[in-house]
Amino acid sequence: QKPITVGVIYVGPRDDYGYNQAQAEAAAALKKLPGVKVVEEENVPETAAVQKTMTGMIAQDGATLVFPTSFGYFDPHMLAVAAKYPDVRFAHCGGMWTEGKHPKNTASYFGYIDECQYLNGVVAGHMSKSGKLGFVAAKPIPQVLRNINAFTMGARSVHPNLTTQVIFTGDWSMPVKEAEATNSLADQGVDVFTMHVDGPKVIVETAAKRGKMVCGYHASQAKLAPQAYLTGAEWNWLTAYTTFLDAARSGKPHPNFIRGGLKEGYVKMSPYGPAVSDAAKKQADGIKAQMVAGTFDIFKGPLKDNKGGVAIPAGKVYKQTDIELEKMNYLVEGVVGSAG
Amino acid sequence: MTADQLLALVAGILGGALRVGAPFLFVSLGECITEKAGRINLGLEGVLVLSAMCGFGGSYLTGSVWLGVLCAVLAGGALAALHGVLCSLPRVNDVATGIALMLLGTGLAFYLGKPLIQPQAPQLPPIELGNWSSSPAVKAALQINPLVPLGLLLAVALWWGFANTRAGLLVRMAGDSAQAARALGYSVPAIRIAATIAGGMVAGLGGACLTLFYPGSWNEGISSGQGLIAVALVIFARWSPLRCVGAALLFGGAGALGPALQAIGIGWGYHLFNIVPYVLTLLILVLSCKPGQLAAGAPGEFSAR
Amino acid sequence: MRVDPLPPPTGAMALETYELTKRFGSFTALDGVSLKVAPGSVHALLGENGAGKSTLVKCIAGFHRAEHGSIVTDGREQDIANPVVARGLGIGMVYQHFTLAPGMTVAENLLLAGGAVPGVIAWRRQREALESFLATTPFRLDLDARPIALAAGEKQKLELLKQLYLKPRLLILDEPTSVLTPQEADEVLGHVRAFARAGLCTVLIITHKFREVMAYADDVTVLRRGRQVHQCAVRDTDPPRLAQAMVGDAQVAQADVRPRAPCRPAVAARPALEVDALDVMGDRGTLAVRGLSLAVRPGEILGLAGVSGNGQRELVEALVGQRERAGGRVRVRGEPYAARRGENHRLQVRSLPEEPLRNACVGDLSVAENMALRDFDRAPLAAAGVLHFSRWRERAREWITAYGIKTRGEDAPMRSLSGGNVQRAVLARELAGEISVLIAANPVFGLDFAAVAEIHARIRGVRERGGAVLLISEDLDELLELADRIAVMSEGRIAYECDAASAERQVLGAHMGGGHHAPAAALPQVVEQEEEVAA
Amino acid sequence: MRSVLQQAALPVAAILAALVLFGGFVAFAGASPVEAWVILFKGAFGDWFSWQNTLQRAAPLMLTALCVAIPARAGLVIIGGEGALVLGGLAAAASAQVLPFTGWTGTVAVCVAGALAGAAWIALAGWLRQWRGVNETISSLLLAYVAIGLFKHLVEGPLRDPASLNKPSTHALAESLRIGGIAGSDVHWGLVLGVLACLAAAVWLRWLPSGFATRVVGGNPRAAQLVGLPAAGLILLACALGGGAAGLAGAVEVAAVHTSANASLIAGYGYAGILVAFIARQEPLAVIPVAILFGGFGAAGSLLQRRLGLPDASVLVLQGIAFVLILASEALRDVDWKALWARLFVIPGPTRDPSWRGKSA
Ligand SMILES: Nc1ncnc2c1ncn2[C@@H]1O[C@H](COP(=O)(O)OP(=O)(O)OP(=O)(O)O)[C@@H](O)[C@H]1O
Ligand SMILES: Nc1ncnc2c1ncn2[C@@H]1O[C@H](COP(=O)(O)OP(=O)(O)OP(=O)(O)O)[C@@H](O)[C@H]1O
Ligand SMILES: [Mg+2]
Ligand SMILES: [Mg+2]
Repeated sequence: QKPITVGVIYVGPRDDYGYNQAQAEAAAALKKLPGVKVVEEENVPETAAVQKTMTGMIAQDGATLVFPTSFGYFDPHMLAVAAKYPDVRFAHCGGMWTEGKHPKNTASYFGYIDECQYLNGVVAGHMSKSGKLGFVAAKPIPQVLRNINAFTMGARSVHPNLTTQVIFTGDWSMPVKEAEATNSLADQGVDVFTMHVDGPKVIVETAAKRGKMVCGYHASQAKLAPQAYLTGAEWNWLTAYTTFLDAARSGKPHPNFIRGGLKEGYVKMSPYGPAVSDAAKKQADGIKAQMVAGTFDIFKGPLKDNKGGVAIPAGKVYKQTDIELEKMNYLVEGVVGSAG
Repeated sequence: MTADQLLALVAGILGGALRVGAPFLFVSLGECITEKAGRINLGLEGVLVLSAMCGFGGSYLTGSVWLGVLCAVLAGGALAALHGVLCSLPRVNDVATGIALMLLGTGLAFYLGKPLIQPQAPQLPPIELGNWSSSPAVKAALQINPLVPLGLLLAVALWWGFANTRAGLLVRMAGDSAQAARALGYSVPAIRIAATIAGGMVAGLGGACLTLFYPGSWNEGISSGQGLIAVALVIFARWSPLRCVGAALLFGGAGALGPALQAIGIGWGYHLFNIVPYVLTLLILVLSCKPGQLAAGAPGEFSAR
Repeated sequence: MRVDPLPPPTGAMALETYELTKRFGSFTALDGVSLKVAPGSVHALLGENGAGKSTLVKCIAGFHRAEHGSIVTDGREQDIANPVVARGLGIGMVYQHFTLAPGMTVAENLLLAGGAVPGVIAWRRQREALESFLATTPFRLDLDARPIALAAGEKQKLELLKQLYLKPRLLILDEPTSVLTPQEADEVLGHVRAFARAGLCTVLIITHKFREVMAYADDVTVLRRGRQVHQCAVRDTDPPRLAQAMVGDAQVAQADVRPRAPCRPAVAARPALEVDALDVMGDRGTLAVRGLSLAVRPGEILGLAGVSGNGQRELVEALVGQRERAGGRVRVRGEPYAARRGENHRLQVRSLPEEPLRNACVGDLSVAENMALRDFDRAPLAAAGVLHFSRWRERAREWITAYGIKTRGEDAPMRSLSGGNVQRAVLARELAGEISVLIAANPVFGLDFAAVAEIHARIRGVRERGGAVLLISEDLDELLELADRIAVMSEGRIAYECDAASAERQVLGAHMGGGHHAPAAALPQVVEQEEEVAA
Repeated sequence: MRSVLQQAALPVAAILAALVLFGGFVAFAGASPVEAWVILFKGAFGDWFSWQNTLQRAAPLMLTALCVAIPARAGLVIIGGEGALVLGGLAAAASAQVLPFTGWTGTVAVCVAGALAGAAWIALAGWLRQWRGVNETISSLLLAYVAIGLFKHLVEGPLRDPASLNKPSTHALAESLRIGGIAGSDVHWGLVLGVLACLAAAVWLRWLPSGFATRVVGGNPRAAQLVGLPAAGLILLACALGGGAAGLAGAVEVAAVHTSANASLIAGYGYAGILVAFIARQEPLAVIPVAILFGGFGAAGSLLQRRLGLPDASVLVLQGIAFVLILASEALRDVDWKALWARLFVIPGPTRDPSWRGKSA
């Protein structure tokens, strides 16, 4: 196989126990493959700087496959650079690549991590004593709302009266706000936490300090709080990375839009923590098996939103691949909070 | 809203004020010492971040949290010393130097702190003051950062010391009239450098609060501008160490307000809640300032600028 | 062998300097000055601005270090490396400029000045010590007041107290009376002389006022351009001779002849400047000027007398646009005047504020630019909306020559000029062209007498050309000499007004002091001396 | 020319010293200093690509630096340019939706809207100072935080384009309103705008009556009042011009880079501009090379990370060292070495000249 240079760009530090670390772990795995050279740059803001970094990787380092991993890199930055370098392949994490609208040398990959959040919810529902779950999130955007909803629905599949309280901190990395949100939720009686921010470390640690339980996100934070950590929703980006790499090296067309869940190996669950009850494990494993088999749909009617309206009418079933789900703008019944 | 929720809300905001306010307290006290001597240190943001990193690193490497605190204090003092010395040079502007040191401080902290993002370090043991209460919210709110009592003590000591000790009088004189200090044969640069270093060391304690107590880990977003805003806090407190305590609690409380309100389901406009402390400070400044007059309590050299 | 240390000497110090030379860069400020001050005497230092007086005393007080020569106290050569050493020797100095911490209390200022401040201050004991020290002095000051709230006279007393608290053996006073009223000056100098007479200390005093030299000094030394040109006992000399020594030119001494202001008949014309019921807020948030009314007619100088701190500064600032007016009206030539640029130009209003570098100039801009401040936006300095710097420079060069301004050139920053030359530059700018109203505040503050005479002549020139002059001064002599009418300002109001010809010093003084006190005791011999100058 | 060289000698020496120090730092981290220097140069100015990289990074900094430099000439220390920038970007994006213009008139209108918003925001700080006596440094800083909060609120709330799913943004600017690259390069016209703004500011301050009047106000407000200059108005004008520049920076970022207003706009250009302005000693003409230097650091930092595997923060360290040294080197300007030597051993006397302390910002 001919040697190839791959560029990976992170929006934050590589070792944040979170979003960037999940990407960096895949990049590190790529690095070990023969004939693959990886150039990386971290803490690249979503400005003209990232365009420059991409062009630099291409022009200065000879990269022919670029992974701009932050959501904000997609439009306009990656699209602008991709238009100038039609021979270079771009694979973006999370964006909505659309046939006809976006160039053929660009692609987007993402994982159905809401499946894992659903399972987090199931475990949390079993473990919670107060019936109150907490979700610390950055912003009310579809990806986040989908996770909150999946988590809540998972929990309410155990106890229909459970509620999830959401706090939006306003940005992807705000350690003090995240800690404060965790504390506020704990004050209100929340006893199981999960989150969707770039670096979950602070939330995991704070929840553990307050004697609460926590379900992780992005990567495994089990090491940070072995007792409090129940399980977690993790990315497994290597699957996506190697798909693009193989296509690039063998000259096959660029896979423009790839998605996958537990079944495809894009996401995975952290191993259960010591505190998780057998009942929880049993139910979660059961649902996970259905998910892997492709027989479990999270979002199906009838589903009410938390303002009393209808989110999904009865009879309607959304498959994970349904684009409609990537536009989610509601919180389901049982969530305390507002979607903006 | 139920009574429980209300109690939790109040406890949350109070506890938040103490938790979130601790770094504000130390940076504002540090800035207060610096400004009393007639110098402004916008670089406290750099000091805060660097000392946060060093505190965490010290605690992690030595295994002793108190050695970590010492590292934070020394790191803060060292960076502030640089500021103090540089500003003593002719034609060197302290606002610009402050911003440059902010860059240098954060740069050094991020650079040296790379291996510290992942590990966990020994943390400061909280002082449990809430054991009398059955409410977990109250209990949690009263888990006091052991540095906070130290900070309160320091505030009182500074307030007393500025009026009743030789060092306090000298610092105030250097800040009030450099001319007067020189005429008495004191070296104004030396006094200011010393005060700036002392201020940096106190601010270093603020850094220690961030990484060794709350939120209690090192990462590159650990400070959300507490060091930068210290300058405003001190003006808000009108250069009184005692009022710095109030200002820090207010900022801490206001910072805790947004999450606390969301926790009880008031979720609209959280970005607007986040700016409450700044709007409040601005309002108080607008109400307390009079055009054409020195702000009351301002060091003469500071306002002469 | 062990030598017993000498007991620390007390009492008045004998001071000598030998061939003292001090350079600033290539400029020689002091050139081989050998001064001799007898213990227990009051020794006056005279000299033009920039003669090196302050430099000399600063060398003695350890502020500067002379390149050559030596300083000898009580017959021993001393290496006075810094003010602390000087203080150890018993040398105390009151600087030309206030060196108080304005925001700290009188007690704190005194304590800090008192040398060894203990690490922790027992305020009760210290205050007792301060109270009892104050009791030994003739001055009364509230220990809890802050200098920021004190009048200039009180500040000067505090400066003196700071030094006296140290029980100095040599007391140096650099122009201590320039901020005082004549009465205050007499009070302060009288006490200082008494200290010297009592053998407590030797006094070295810098002043520009012959009256004070003649009344209070025993010996006098005159410096000119860094050289010592004259030294003798006061009783062996007289003001004309001193003046001659100062400027080194017999002609100039004549220039100081002060003709009494001619009694001019009141001109019937409408006043050029009318101030009606003016209210102005002071810095402390109270009314500093209260319902003040006055009028100045064309061709008239109205002198406004008063002890500083009675609203004069606020009045001037309100008139020239540096302070908001809280009420009342100001009219110039019958038109409302708000000190706007257009009005200044159309109504021909100019001003000579005190402290010109602070009030009338931009230190960082060049002399030429400062000279253009009044009309840079008009032809010929600007054309078609663009500034024409060559014309600015051209005119600045003319003025520099005409007013004898000493500067490196018209492009030198204003800050690099000496105080007197800044004043001249402002004078050149403000007196150019037609003038209807001139507002002058302490225009000769701190200047030597030649410069004073010149400025006075120019102010008279404005009057001769039909301008109305409002002259605010703390120097009664100046007003008596220049003004046609004199008004006394006290507590923000006009307390008294009279024709200059019929004005009596004592009456004016009484009204300056609020009118409640008996007239300050005049010093007959002082007045005599002054007459001698005039002769 | 000579004097320009003399002026530049100290900062250049300071940068060289910073590079040497940084070399030591790099060596400590186990990399080769020489290699680091070569890469720094290559990354910033080595070829046309690097130049484009540098210039593009420099573009917004010129404008945000003016937000500090122009008010500074009127005697104000404004550090809240970030607020003016984000609001400028927001106003540009919002106005693009309501204004009826298309094509280049539309682009101009959008830029004007951004500049006006920025101008209003900084003028508010100036107004608070003039009429309420609030320290403008502090108020502009506080206002920056407020502006950012408002920005986020509006972008994620009322002004959000519902189609902007996972990155809340306003509606994107129409294609015809956007600002493109200069002659096919990556460098957009914002750079030209930045340079023009710096030139215009320099001409205004030097040659036009109102600019000179502003310098008088900045040099000594009391003297300005004495000669009847409308100090308050000029201060407001300077604030508005500075804020306008920062607002324009925001508008250009939106029109040339982001195409819509979103949180990516909050990238710290406003704060970087403060340093640029101070290093340029508040001289608009000097802002241009300093901004380019700053851009060069950014460009070089990127390559440093990829080639040597140094952490991203290493360029922060380099910048920190360089700027600290440049600022400190000012102390050596027309220094009298003999006098300095003497001063080291003698406690200085009271100087009448307050500029000695160099505090006049
Ligand atoms: N701190 C200083 N640094 C540099 N030069 C100074 C300083 N202080 C004074 N000078 C120089 O001293 C000169 C005049 O100083 P000063 O204001 O004491 O004048 P002066 O002796 O009072 O003269 P005048 O009669 O004009 O009032 C100026 O030319 C100025 O350049
Ligand atoms: N710090 C300084 N740096 C440079 N030159 C100085 C400095 N201080 C004084 N000079 C120069 O020394 C000369 C003598 O100044 P000095 O202050 O001793 O005059 P003076 O006789 O006290 O004048 P005045 O009556 O105005 O107080 C001044 O003309 C000035 O040029
Ligand atoms: Mg003088
Ligand atoms: Mg003098």
